[in-house]
Amino acid sequence: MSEQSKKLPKGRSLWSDGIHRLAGHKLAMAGLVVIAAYFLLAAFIYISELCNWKISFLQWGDKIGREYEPPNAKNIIGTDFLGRSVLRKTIYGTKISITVAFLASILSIAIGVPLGAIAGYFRGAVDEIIVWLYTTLSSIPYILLILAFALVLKDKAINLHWAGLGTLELRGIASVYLAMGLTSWVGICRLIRGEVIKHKDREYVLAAKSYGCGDGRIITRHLIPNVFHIVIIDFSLRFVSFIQAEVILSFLGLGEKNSPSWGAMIDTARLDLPKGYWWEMTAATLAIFFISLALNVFGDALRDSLDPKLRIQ
Amino acid sequence: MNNNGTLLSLENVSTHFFTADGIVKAVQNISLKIKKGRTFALVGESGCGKSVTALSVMRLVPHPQGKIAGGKIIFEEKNLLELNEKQMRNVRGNKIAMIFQEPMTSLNPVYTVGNQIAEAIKLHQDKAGWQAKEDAVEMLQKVGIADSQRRINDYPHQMSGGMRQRVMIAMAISCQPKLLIADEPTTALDVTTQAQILDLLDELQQQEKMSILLITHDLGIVAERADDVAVMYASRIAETADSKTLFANPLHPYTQGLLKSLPRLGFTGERLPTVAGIVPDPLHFPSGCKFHPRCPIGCNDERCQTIEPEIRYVAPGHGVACWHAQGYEKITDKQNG
Amino acid sequence: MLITTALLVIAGCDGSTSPPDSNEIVLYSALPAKVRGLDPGDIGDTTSSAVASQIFECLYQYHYLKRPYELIPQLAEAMPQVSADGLVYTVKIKKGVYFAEDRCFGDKKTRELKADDFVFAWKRIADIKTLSKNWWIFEGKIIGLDEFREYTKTCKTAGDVDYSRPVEGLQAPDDHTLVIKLKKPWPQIAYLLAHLPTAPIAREAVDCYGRDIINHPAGTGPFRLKSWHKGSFIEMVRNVRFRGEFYPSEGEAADAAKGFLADAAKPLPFADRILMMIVQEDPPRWFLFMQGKIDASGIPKDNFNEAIDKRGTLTPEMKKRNIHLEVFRDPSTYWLGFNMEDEILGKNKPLRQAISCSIDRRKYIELFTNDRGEAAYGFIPPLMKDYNPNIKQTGIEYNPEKAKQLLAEAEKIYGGKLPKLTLAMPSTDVVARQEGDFLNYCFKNAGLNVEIDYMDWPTFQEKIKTKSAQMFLLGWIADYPDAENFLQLFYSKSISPGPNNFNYSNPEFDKIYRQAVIMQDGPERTELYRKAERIVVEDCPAVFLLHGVAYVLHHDWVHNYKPHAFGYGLSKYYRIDKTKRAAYEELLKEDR
Amino acid sequence: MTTYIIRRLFYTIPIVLGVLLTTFILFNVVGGDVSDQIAGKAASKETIAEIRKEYGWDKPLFFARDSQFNRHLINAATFDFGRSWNDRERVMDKIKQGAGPSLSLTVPMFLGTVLISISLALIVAFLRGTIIDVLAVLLCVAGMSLPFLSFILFGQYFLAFKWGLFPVFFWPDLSTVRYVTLPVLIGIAAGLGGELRFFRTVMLDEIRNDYVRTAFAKGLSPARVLFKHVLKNAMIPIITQVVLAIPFLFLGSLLLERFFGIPGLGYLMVDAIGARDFQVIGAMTYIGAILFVVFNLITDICYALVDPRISLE
Repeated sequence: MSEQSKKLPKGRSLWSDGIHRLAGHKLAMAGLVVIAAYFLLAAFIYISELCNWKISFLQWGDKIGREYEPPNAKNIIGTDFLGRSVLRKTIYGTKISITVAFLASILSIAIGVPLGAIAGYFRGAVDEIIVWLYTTLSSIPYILLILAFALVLKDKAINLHWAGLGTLELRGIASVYLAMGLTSWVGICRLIRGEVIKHKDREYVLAAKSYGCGDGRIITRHLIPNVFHIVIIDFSLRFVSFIQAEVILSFLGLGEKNSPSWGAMIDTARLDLPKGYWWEMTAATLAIFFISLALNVFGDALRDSLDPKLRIQ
Repeated sequence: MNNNGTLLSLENVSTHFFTADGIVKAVQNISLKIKKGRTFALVGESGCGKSVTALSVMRLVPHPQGKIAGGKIIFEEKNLLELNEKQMRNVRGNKIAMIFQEPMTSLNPVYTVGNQIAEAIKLHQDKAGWQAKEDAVEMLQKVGIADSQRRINDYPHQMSGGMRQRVMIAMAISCQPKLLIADEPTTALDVTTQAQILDLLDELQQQEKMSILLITHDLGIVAERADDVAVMYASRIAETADSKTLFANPLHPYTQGLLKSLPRLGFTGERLPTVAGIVPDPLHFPSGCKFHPRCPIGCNDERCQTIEPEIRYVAPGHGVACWHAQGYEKITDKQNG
Repeated sequence: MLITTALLVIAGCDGSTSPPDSNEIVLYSALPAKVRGLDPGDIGDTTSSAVASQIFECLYQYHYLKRPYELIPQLAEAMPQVSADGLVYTVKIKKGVYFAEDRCFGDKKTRELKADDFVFAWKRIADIKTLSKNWWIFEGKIIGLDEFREYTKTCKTAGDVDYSRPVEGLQAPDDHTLVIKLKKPWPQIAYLLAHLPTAPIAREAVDCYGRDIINHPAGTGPFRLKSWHKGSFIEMVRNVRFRGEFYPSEGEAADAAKGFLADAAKPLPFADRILMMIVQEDPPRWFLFMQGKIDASGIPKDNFNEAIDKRGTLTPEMKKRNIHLEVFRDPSTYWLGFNMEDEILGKNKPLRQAISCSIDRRKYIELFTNDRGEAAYGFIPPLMKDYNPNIKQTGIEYNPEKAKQLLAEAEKIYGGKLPKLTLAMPSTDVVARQEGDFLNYCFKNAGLNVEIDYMDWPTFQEKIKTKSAQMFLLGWIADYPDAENFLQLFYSKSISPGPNNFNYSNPEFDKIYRQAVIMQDGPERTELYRKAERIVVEDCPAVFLLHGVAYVLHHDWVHNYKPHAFGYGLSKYYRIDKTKRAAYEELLKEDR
Repeated sequence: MTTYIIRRLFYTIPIVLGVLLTTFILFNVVGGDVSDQIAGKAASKETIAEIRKEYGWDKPLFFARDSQFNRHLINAATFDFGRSWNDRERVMDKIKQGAGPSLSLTVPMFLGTVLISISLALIVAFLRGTIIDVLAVLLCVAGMSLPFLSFILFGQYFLAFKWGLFPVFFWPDLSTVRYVTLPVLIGIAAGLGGELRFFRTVMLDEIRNDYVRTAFAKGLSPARVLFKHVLKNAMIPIITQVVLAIPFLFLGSLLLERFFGIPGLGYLMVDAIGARDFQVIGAMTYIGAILFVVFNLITDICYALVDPRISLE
């Protein structure tokens, strides 16, 4: 509607405009707070482990009550089969789930963004190869690909001596986030490539070229910042799928085993549920539910405010 | 009240938009009358509310944000705002038709033009598919599309902008409406095509004896084609009169400003506003007369800054909303002309 | 047979709903894992055995009711005649035994069983081209068979192997006589002749189906395969050609009182049809049992509290539903094994003992078997005749304080702080994770730093075979009631990739073992077995955790349901009371 | 049209080769041979050597006439993947047997989800901004945020076992309709949120177009506008979403099939993962990719059918 387009305050950049709109979106802000809380919690668990702090609510391995105690005043969400606090396990599970999803996201961005930018910028043979690579990967059904990677990478040692890094042992969750990261960069790569192709003939790029910027500088200093909002949006929405994928991988025995994760808790609880021990399942489900909800709401709002194409009134 | 000769009258119609940032009063207390067989032009800068006025008549204000907040829209002695949705659908496209600014996008790209024209005919005239199709061919002929028998199977993307606008017009007149609302029908077209389309509208008006509500920002077109005019500014009518009177004796400073910017001869497709200042943000209208910040008189006048003038009729059929308009203060009552 | 840790899942056995033909008697059961194939020569897992044993028969079988377990003839006419030196076994085979009808037999549809079918089946196991998992049964035992295996290695393809090539130790002088000549005495042979892989196979079937024989079992058993929906269910029907067998007339003292003799001397089988559902997830299997769809079910660990109260009896809810509980000893032992070739563990006995001391067996049993397992101190389970109750004195008790002392000693030997140890778990499932959590809890209390490494079964096997697992959780369930089956696990000639996963090697033990395995059963041999066990326990190549106890719940309409530790083909004994089954359905309706 | 299809098929060759290379690297190079696992509990070195010979693992990986990679290509071209080492069954037979049950589950699930979500999306898009729309979006996001495993466990426990509304498991006497009903419903419930949200966005993008206003101005009823005008225009994104989902139908559902005893390909995959049966996983991956490539082509042809602006020439 022409009437509405006018009310946009003038003279703001895409970012400040987007952030302004976002700030006005109460639900999105609530989502952001929840996401931040989860991340801070995960970070806090890492710090406390690094500093060897003994914080009672992180001592998930302690026996604090009888086995399978239902939720009560003392243990708000009950205990598990060893009498350990389900609440503590749920809190601690944040670490694994956030770590897996975060590292997988970072990995997919680290692969997808440079490849996409290079393909879109240089075109030609480089583009052909990168497009072939991601078309190939995207032709393989995602679930099969991720399972295949997780399965094959599991308990493998990767020799990185040539890079001066020694041997990387893929224990536990390492294979999980590697599998997710190595398989999910396709989406972001495709988006970035498309966007870079659109941008590379814009005036500001031509201007940069005209005063002698190198290709590398143009890509890193000019193009990527201008398409980075796509990365952020993709990140927030993909994060959810990674958290959910952790559950499936745990069910298939490919997840973390040595410390609680939400996927492992749900997997455990599938035996508990039939006899009415519903609390462990519920706690993990809710933990996943809230961060997924927050990420979905926030991601949607982010997309609406940062991506003019997709803006929905 | 004498309704003889009046086809459509708007009485104190207000339309508001409820947005996340606040209420936008896009149309405030508008009243106007359209006479049978005549062309009524609604003029104003973009964003002044003229399109919303037209959509309000069609009851097609974008919902759910937009709402007609009050007033009456009397068409053929019935208040359109009191009709139920089904009755209203029977008016749309049948008795009141509308054509839009963007012929490029206003047609559905995935159906043939024939299909789209015939759709309205089938709906309102209860005709069988083949009959409707024959009618559609005839309509295309009427709007001057050569080889209409064949073109009827074309898709919109196979046609030029002018052709598409002709198709839109064909679709609009296919059910012989009493009123055709043309919302900036030529803005998106090049100059020669503009004239052709306007000529076509004139011609059809003669043939079909329909009234036209022409929405435009181009005073040149108004001068040439309209019988009656209303000038809108910031959701309200600033001045209304028959075309001759308005051009001869503009009373509102805004109208005066607009006319000054009009080239003496003919019309051009150039955008109008050369009145100093910018159109106010509908969320933050100025107090008093909304034109006062841009008005050579009002910007220094306290009354203009604090009290908003109502429209008053200084002569039969000539209404204006300005404290400083000639003869405005003498009239104390609102008159309904 | 290798089994994963204390997860005591039993194949639910039989069950029922209303069958399409109202007079037909149908057994319904649930299998907890998929069925891999029905070629007895290749079967190595319990689930496939549970199916194939209804279709195939061996020379001998275990008496259904008598305890201790006793062999009786099945396809054989009588128990084997053994030569004085114990090296030649002559077995008379029953006459008039026919294979179930199958198209591989051509127009006649069936054929009489001959001694040659055994010779063929066993040569087939020896044939390296068939890649049978069961070569261990005959390896080094029968004259000429090892040479036959060597010969098959020289053949290019499976088709080139000439089965008419004679094997001296396996002869069929006539159609109903089988002569087996041994390289050295093999007292366990009779048990193995009751072991499913030694069942006879018709050459016609192999010729006809080739490698697809896994899908076309042709046996002499009471049932024949009707349809097999892979991954879903298996349907078997009564074999009309079944030779005829009768329900046993004698049993243990208490059997008559329990009603196990009510059907004495009646013809077997009682059921017309068997339906085995494959239900790999615990929750639906439990739901099916509780809905009366299947007849019997093991109790998933987590349903224990629902089914059984603290004293080990059924809960009132279960009793109300007329559900019966059978508890029985399993010939199994579960342990935490050490890799004796590991740098750190192998040379450090105090460390191994410290680990042994740190594990609270009682708690383990309470948590994972609901207090119904028996703590193990040696490897021979109490079900075996040669079980030594005094092994407890040699074994190591739970004692975290002593564990700490031993650990200090171990560190002296190691010469510094011990590195992190790794315990390989054979499964990634929930129960394995819970066990891991528990063991880690024990280790932490004793000051041990252990990482639990969970892996799927194939990876685990690979680790063990390549000697790259440091510690591992595993168990063994006896194939036959002779402790030799356990002893061989510690024999130095069978270290990985053989069954000696501990890579344990002790010349003294080896000497006793070699001596004992060729001895006939008797007090002398028992003494040797016990002595060998004591040597192993002292060397501590493993922490012996518990001996298994199995639970099976079954509905009251299944009669003659007596648990059996070695038999698989037991469906023929079960009798279904259809009125009781209908009554249960009514009961369910009322509950709703 | 024919030339177009031929040209497109030509383009798919490098993709198929890429897929084959990927599966080969995953399962033959990284995954490696599993001969010790085949050999069973009492394996000797010679048995293992025999097995390696049998499965061709003694051959060089690349660069030889009889290399494993060549074998891999031939297998793929003839769709003969040999026998699974796990149960000696023909891999292709297993896949053929599994396809039917999988489809009987996934096709109704898919049709249900697509039809319901598209219809609801039209309605919700029409009511955009109202409380119904807001609620629908929140419900969608909530549905997407719950782990799938939780849906299954709660669904099976309450709907089937506790309340007896559905059979808890597959049963031979039951008609297919009876026992797939619950898994189908669970699948729809779990999948609806994401689909509905996607289609709503598509519809919203479409409903803001001018031609919708034109259609209303003609006096058409909302239903006619939505189902005739909007829907056909929204077909491009819908087709992309819908047609490209079809190859996945053949893969079945990993979790639903296992919990409800449907012997489909999802079930097969779970088993294969547990047994490290790379032949089955590799074959499934390859077939999945082939189907995807084929349906990608079909998608392009469908575009031309619904949108007169797209031509295949």
